[in-house]
Amino acid sequence: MALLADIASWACLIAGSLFALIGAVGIVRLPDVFARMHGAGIVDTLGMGLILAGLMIHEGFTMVTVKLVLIVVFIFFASPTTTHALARAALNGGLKPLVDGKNAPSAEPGERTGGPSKT
Amino acid sequence: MAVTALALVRLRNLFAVVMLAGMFSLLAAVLYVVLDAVDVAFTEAAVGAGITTVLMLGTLALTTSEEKAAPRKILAPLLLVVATGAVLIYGTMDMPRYGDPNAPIHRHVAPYYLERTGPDTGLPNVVTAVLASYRGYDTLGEVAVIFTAAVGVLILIGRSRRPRKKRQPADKKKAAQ
Amino acid sequence: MLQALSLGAVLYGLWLLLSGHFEPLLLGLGLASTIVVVLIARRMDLIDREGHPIHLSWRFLLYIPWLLWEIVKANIDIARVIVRPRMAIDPSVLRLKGTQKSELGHVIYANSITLTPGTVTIGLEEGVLSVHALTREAAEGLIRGDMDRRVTAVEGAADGRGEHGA
Amino acid sequence: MEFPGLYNYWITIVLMMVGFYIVIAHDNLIKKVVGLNIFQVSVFVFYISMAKVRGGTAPILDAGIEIYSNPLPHVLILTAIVVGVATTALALALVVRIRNAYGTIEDDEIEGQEDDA
Amino acid sequence: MFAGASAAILVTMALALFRAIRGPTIYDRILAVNAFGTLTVVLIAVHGFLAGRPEFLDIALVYALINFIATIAVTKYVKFSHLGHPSGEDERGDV
Amino acid sequence: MIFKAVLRVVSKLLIPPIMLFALYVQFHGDFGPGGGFQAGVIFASAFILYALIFGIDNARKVAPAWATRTLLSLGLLLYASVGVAGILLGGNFLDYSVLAEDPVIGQHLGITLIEFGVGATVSGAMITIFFIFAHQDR
Repeated sequence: MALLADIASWACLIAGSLFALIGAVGIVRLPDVFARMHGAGIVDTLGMGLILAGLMIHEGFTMVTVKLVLIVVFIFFASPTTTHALARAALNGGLKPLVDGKNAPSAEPGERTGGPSKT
Repeated sequence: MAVTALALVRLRNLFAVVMLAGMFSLLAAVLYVVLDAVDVAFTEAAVGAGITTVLMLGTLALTTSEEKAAPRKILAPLLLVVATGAVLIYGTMDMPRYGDPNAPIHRHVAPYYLERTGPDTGLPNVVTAVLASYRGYDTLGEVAVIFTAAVGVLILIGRSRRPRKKRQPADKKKAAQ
Repeated sequence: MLQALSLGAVLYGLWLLLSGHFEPLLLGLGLASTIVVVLIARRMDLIDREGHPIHLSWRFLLYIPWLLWEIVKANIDIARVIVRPRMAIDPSVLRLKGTQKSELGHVIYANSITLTPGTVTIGLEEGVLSVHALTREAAEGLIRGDMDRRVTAVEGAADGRGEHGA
Repeated sequence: MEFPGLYNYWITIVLMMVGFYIVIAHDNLIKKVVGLNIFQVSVFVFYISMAKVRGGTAPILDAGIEIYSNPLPHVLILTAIVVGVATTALALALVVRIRNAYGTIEDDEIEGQEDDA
Repeated sequence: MFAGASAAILVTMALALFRAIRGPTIYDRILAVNAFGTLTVVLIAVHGFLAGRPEFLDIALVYALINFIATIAVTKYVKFSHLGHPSGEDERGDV
Repeated sequence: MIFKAVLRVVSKLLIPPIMLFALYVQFHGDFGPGGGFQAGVIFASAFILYALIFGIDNARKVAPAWATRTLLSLGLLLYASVGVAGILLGGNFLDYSVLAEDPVIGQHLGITLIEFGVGATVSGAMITIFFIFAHQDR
């Protein structure tokens, strides 16, 4: 059982580190701000979440785990909010998202005004 | 960390400077955690990244966010800095080694604090005990300094700026002449 | 009033979770702190159906696992895209209409979209969301409207009584 | 291990000199304040690194731990950081005030105006 | 193991730092600093385990919090060049 | 609603826990890292967040100038009066052992009060400074 928990926590840590690295590579490689946000999103969600989850599994059920859970919850609330604020600021600052002209689906399929309303 | 600091030197855009200063403070806090100073890291976390950045931004908002020109007189300061640094590094030759438990600093009052905190105050956090109890006078002074600084800021820019704003164009004209 | 009480209860629970010391002094201080915070929050006008949405807590708890699974799937997709030497990205901006009734529902929807890598909400105006999608798959996943339906379902029971957010 | 035993001081000194350079070489007052902050942080790091004892842990008493780092520098720096932010605020207030009085925050331009007057 | 994770985080931080220094636009820098802050939180948490005294997660929690507030402040500044305006008084939208 | 939805809702959710966390840090400085200095700053940052999201004028209504200035002064006063209380009870200035029958409890009480004074001063100072900086006209 202990072995199982160890393996799980290691797997989480490795996967989390990997995702964080990939996200950072994304932050460096992607072409514009709006695209880089997705890279940062990977770091913020799965990278951070998996590493902290690995730590939680390692720790078992104690005060430390409670605090780790609080950190994760807080970041899950805060991260999209800051990303959203940043995106709005960037739009406001005159940056236009880079869109491939020929295959941008924004025109026809994106213009979904109805949606499945449930009334 | 040094890279951040060096980048700080180069950047002209003050806004980026402030952002990098925030990052610098983050790195400093990580360093404090590594060096076992959790209380200090806590303070740096709360102060350095948050409040200082916000205050700097407030100042930038009130003034300007672009440095006018890169410094022209580079050589003399650089020489001075390198000389001072060399002297200081020479000075460290006599310092105790990193992490040496027999360094003078660890032999004076620290063992007393570490031993007596438990029985005297019943608190596990020695830093708090020393801060508030053994060195209470110091902390009183620090609190007074913070109070004074807040009052000073109040006096300096606390009042409404409106009457002074009118004079500003005249000042600028004078500067242009 | 009910919400203030429940906020107080939640905060006191948070205090107990954080504290881990159960001495009378600290429990009393915790109670005092909770009361102070609730009073300040009332002064700040934070306690309403948006600031403390107790009415959708249970459904929200059911929503979280689904969202987490979506996040994991999307993460793997995007990570694969980034790692590939020739990044097969296809950024696009689409406009979606959220079918939620209150602004709170819209916010949950927008944040869920942002939290899923590959899609970022870059604007939210009166229920119309502008979403920046990194890849075509991510965009199509959103257009299918799965998440939209689920968030609406989370909000489901919220209407009926006095609506603050709308 | 003679040589690497001192590297913490050297890092400190490099940081300190960077801060010093910013303060003396740049004319912009906000940049000077940032430089002072870096200088300040380097002093903090210096103190904290002196407090570290090899094999020790943070000075929060716990059963079964024998070696703690020195708490005294931590106390000094803890208060110094908060005082530092208060004084930074004061300095920034002065900068704002100077901007209002002179219309610029560049040191040489202020001096130029002083000479004109 | 924890050492490996912290090494990976450090590399990630270096990459984010690169973006923050290079960043062609202000927004790139903000984004990088935000990611950097999150990584710092994780690094502090991992270091607690590495050093064997994981009780100090309060610091990481404070970090997450301060990072959020600082980023909001920065975006607000970027949009308005002023911290004081209430959001939404002007028609340009707000943060 | 004049404010943008995402930020408003999230900050409404987060501000009360932030303030509670600040008070937690304040009163648990004895046991783990934390104490008055940190707590004051975190408490102030909760107010700063509120001011950023809802506007400085609304924040001023919640925490008027006299309130923050009183807080600022009261903290220092509390600190000093704990010291004076030590003298009155027969000890030295800032000697907490005489505050209670048992010296250890006296010390604990004294430290808690002192930390509270520090926290009040720091949070008052930070809120005051922030409001001044944010309230300026350009």
